[in-house]
Amino acid sequence: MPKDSGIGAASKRREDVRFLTGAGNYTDDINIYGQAYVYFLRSDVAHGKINSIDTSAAAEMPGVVRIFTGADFEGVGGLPCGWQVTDRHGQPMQEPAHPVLAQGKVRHVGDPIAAVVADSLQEARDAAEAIELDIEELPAVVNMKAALQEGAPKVHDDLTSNLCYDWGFVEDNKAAVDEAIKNAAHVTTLELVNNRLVANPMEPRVAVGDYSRANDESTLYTTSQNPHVIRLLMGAFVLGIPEHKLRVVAPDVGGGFGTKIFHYAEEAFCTFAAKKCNRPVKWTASRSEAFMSDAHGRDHVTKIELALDADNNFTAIRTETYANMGAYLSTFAPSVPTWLHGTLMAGNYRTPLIYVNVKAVFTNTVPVDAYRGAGRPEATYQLERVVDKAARELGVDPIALRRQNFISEFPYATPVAVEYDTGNYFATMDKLEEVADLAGFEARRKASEASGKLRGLGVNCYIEACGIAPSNLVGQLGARAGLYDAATVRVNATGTISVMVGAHSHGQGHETAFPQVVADMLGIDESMIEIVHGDSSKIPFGMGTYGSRSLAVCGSAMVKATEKIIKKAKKIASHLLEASEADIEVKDGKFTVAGTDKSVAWGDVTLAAYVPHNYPLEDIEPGLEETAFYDPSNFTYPSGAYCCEVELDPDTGKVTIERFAAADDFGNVVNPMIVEGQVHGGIAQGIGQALLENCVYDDEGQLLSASYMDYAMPRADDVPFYVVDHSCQTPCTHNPLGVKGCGEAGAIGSPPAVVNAVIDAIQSGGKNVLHIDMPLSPQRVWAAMQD
Amino acid sequence: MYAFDFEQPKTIAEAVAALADDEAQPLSGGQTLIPTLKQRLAMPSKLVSLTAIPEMKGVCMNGNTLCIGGATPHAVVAAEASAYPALAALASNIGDPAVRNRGTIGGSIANNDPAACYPSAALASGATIVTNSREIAADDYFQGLFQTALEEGEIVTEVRFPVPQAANYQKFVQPASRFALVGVFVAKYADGVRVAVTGASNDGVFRWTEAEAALSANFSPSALDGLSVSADGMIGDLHGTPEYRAHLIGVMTKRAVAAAS
Amino acid sequence: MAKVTMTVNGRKVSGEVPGNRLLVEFLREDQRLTGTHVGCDTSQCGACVVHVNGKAVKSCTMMASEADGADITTIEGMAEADGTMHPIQQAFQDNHGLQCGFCTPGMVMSAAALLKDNPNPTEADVRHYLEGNICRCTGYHNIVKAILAAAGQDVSKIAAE
Amino acid sequence: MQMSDSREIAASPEEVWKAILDPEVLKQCVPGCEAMEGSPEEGFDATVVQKVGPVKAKFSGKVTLSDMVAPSSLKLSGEGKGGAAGFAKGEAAVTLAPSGNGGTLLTYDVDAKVGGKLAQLGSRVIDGFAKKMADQFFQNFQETVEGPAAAAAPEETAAPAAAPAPAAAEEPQEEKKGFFKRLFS
Repeated sequence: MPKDSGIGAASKRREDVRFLTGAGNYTDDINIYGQAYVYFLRSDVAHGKINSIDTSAAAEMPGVVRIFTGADFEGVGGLPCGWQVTDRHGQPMQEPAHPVLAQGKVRHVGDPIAAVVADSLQEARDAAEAIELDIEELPAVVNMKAALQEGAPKVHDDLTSNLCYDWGFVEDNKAAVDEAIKNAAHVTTLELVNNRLVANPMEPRVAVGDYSRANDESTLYTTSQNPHVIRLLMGAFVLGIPEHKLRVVAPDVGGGFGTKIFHYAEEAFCTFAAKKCNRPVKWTASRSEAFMSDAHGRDHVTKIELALDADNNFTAIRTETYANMGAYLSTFAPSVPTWLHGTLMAGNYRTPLIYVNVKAVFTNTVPVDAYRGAGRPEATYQLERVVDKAARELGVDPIALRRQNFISEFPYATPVAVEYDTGNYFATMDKLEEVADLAGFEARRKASEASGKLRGLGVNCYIEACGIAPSNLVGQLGARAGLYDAATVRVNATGTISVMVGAHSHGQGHETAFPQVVADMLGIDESMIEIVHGDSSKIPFGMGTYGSRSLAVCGSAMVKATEKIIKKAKKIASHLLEASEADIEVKDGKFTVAGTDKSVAWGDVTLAAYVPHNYPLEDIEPGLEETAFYDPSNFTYPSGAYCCEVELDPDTGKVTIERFAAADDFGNVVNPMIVEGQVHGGIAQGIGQALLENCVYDDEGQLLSASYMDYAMPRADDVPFYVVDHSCQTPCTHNPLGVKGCGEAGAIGSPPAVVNAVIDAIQSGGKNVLHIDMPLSPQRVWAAMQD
Repeated sequence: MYAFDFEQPKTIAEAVAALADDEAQPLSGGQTLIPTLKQRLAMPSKLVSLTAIPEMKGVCMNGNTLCIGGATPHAVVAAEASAYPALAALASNIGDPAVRNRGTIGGSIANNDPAACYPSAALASGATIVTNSREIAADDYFQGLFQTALEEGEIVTEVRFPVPQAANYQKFVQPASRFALVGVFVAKYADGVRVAVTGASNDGVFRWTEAEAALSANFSPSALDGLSVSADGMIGDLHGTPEYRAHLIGVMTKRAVAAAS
Repeated sequence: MAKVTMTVNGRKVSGEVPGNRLLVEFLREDQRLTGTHVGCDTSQCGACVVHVNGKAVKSCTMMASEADGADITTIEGMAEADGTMHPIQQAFQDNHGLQCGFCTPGMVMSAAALLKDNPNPTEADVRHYLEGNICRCTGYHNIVKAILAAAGQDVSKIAAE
Repeated sequence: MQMSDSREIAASPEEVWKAILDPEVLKQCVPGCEAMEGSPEEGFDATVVQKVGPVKAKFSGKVTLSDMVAPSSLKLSGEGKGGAAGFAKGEAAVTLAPSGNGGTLLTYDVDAKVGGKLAQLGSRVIDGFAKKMADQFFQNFQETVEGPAAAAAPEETAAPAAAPAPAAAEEPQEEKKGFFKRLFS
């Protein structure tokens, strides 16, 4: 039975009212008195040597406050990388400097060369055009394999090559994997491209820097998923501002999908320039600018081999992946193709031997970093595509082959170093077969064929590791930060509650879902609880929102802080009720002496805490506010099974998604409405990757898909209604809520389902096409069908 | 955007006078021009808006000819060109609803984007392009990629479409921009069939004369069997090779004929 | 600079604008109506949709001077004076038709224009009409559902679990 | 964009060679060229205005001649910066070979690229536009060297030799006299 409040209720989102009435407060809505505007002059070439930058004429232009170049940032830190990967030979990755403004060289189209601060944006742009640049274009490297060849132009002259690292995982397994593949009854090999994507949150990035001479304090308003992380990185590594003199605020943020995790040059610049100019400095990205300055996603080229024995049991997996880093290491880039990808290569299957090799490569392109799913979609795509291809080669049912190899006992330690705590892959597959009406497929296929179309069915599974994650573990893996989270529960005298959380909502509905948990624990109305997030000056600490971690990690901190509140409140109640603390129960907003009708209301306890006239002052302090930090002991492991049905027009190659169904296991669910919405959005992004989206560079490093005119965003008529189900629930065993995280599942599970379905459709038309690289545009599908 | 002045004349004569200034640029619906200006890809001294000129607006029939004022938005054509259903349908699928409320037929025809819809209708219909100073046959008007017979400062005040016996427009959209990757407009008149193709060629909209001959003899999809367009000179970009576009011309033409007949 | 006067959400406003002032800039910066958003620069995302004389228009692709004398409605003008949300706004909340909220003002304004033209649209009508409004969060499922609900249709069966 | 083509020109290789080194000829032939100054040895400074639909960009840059083997082959390279629009560059490997009846077979391999906003926003039209520009350049060149339809339009040969250089390349039809006829008549 659905509840109407608390955990499990589909509470309507309270944040919606401001968003729906135009009262949201996004960063670009912030204007500070006297602010100046910055325009970044960006490189038109992918690779070039800066011979000179002459700003003298530009500086004389109307409205110009000051022009900055790389020279102004000498002695200032570069943008740091937050994760160090160690290679197969025990050596640290190659880690180039990443200056705020280019120094000496430009390394990708969009690399900022100079920044003009002026009274208006138009004046800043006018002046930027008057800057005289002498940049000698150098040969660019775009293709990863070419970039690794002897004699290839180097993106960074001070590195030995364009290879960031050559990572092997688990290196000790390599020989055994090679042997198993050599001796296998059958090996299915697939070479594929995981296409480069641009995250494209609808709100472009914005930064507003402000500085107070009165107290030497800097404030940055920014479109960020993790304001504390920005405070730490920018303060400690770039600008040398101590945390207590630096406030970072992320107000309403219009979507992130990973690309607003990272610390960007423009944020550091606006903070720096506000102090230098003694004026607030604002930057708002245009969409065109976003395409060449937001970190991109994916961009892997992979060869995967799946070995099977004579009974079709998976015996080994070997992969070789080239992962594009772009021109610099974005904040968490090195972790994506390694620890967020290699550790997922077991998927849902009992494969005893796995070896993953990843070569991360520098190229003259925009840096690549985490985008919705980050590494896990890449892993799932390879695995679920190769399993599908194996089923086709072996002439067995793809679902049966999967079921045969499912992990069935938990906890399960994979050969790629993670331990799944819970899951039930049979249950989600059963549920999928039901909700997707697989039984009705053949009839639907016949109907399609009658209208001259080919119909295909694609099914796959996924597992993800999220709720990222244990600090001691990620520390061993090279993370330069802890990945716990924090929450403060501040109970006010009248019983209302402010919960300060380190997670940041940029569409996920924290303002609604988090209070549901606290309300449930205290038995009070959700409306009495308000979430405070996104402001480093109001919140003790936080690591932000990404990797489906908000509820699993920060929510757990909130639970722990609320438990502390309950403990203290019970003490107060026991005093007020003159009963033993052990006998006090919390229920329906009251503290009751067990087995009696004696009770005291929540509000009376909270009032007593702040007006301690009748209060156990000898035992406890007045006030009611608690903080907890939570560091989980493991990742969480959501899983599921997805199904896509497509119709294909053989005359044009055009694919339409006719049906899409998802059966997910997210463990416990706090707000099913929000969870379903997260899955819907993820599925659309996965469909986007599979059919539409592609970030393309030409061979000189010019970005060709740089606007919505060429980068195909999914629109309402590209997708159907989805059937989503999350009734299979195996709760996480190691966090107090039993939640697993749902933000990325859709984007992880859907691309292989779509591609599997298209291949199935083509096969049904009698063409033996076994693979087409994403996006499966009409042109590509048609061309594949002509061979 | 660079700085520029803005004028909104009320008559064609005033507009022509305003456009006589150096670097003055006519602004119709602005759905292409304004994004271009935002990118600073043009630097006009002045924009002369053509959207407040009553004599350039509206849809009417004159005998068997549908006349559309140059400043008539697509949405109005979609709603009011019922005498020429294929044209109304084309107008109702240009861009999106908000674009259709601003974008105009005159702006589209004057710009002659090689992937725009209207040029194919005008060419396939043998339309007459009326300007402030003359009348130009569509066959003479479209002169290649973004090129027309218009002189500097000359504005499209009206487009006149002879209404065909049957017609249809089939657009295969480019997945990102939703412009035509290939669009084919087929119009059947008493004296023959005209077929115009947009989106496909490096030279902009063009007539597929072989198809016209075949369809004039036999207006059915099967008349196109065996006919194909050469990929030479077709656009090749991220979304389609020249070969793919050439292939789509055949597919879309057949579909247009099937839908029209 | 030229003086422009228009009615915005029922209130007469005027201002001096340069020739290159966009309508969206006039609304966001001069009128401080920041509910209307800018999400792209090629006139495609639709976050900036407002109504000009009752028609949906992309305010980032119209000059402020072109709106001289016009009647403009923005997202701020949709709710009742007492704060009661417009039925479309309410349907978006009821059906979880928004997540980050950035595209939402444009979505609501487009939906309002659609329902004015077509009070009883099909799913396909809604999806086609939203061609010029991009949402990155919702996968459109709940947006389409919300608009059908706002049209008075029973949406309880849509993609039922 | 890459393309190759060839043209038969009714002038000797030596005459064609001479024309191709002449900035005045190049100025007439490069579509939209407003200025072309310099020498074959030092290169030419050029200003070119290009208009494609609503886009209008002014490029300033340099044209250089290299790999010169008179009168049989050379490379023409040009690169121009278009401000906010980005840049365009191209090169043409040109070979001249004597053909029958005293003419020249001019063969060219053109490679053209754009960068910056032009590449980001214009990819669908850039190739077609570049091909058209290349075609137009060599067409103009042929007409300039030969004089258009020289035999068919004898009255044009009477054009005064001292006629000033054409004012605008967008009206090439006004400049109908041949380069050599202008030089030698």
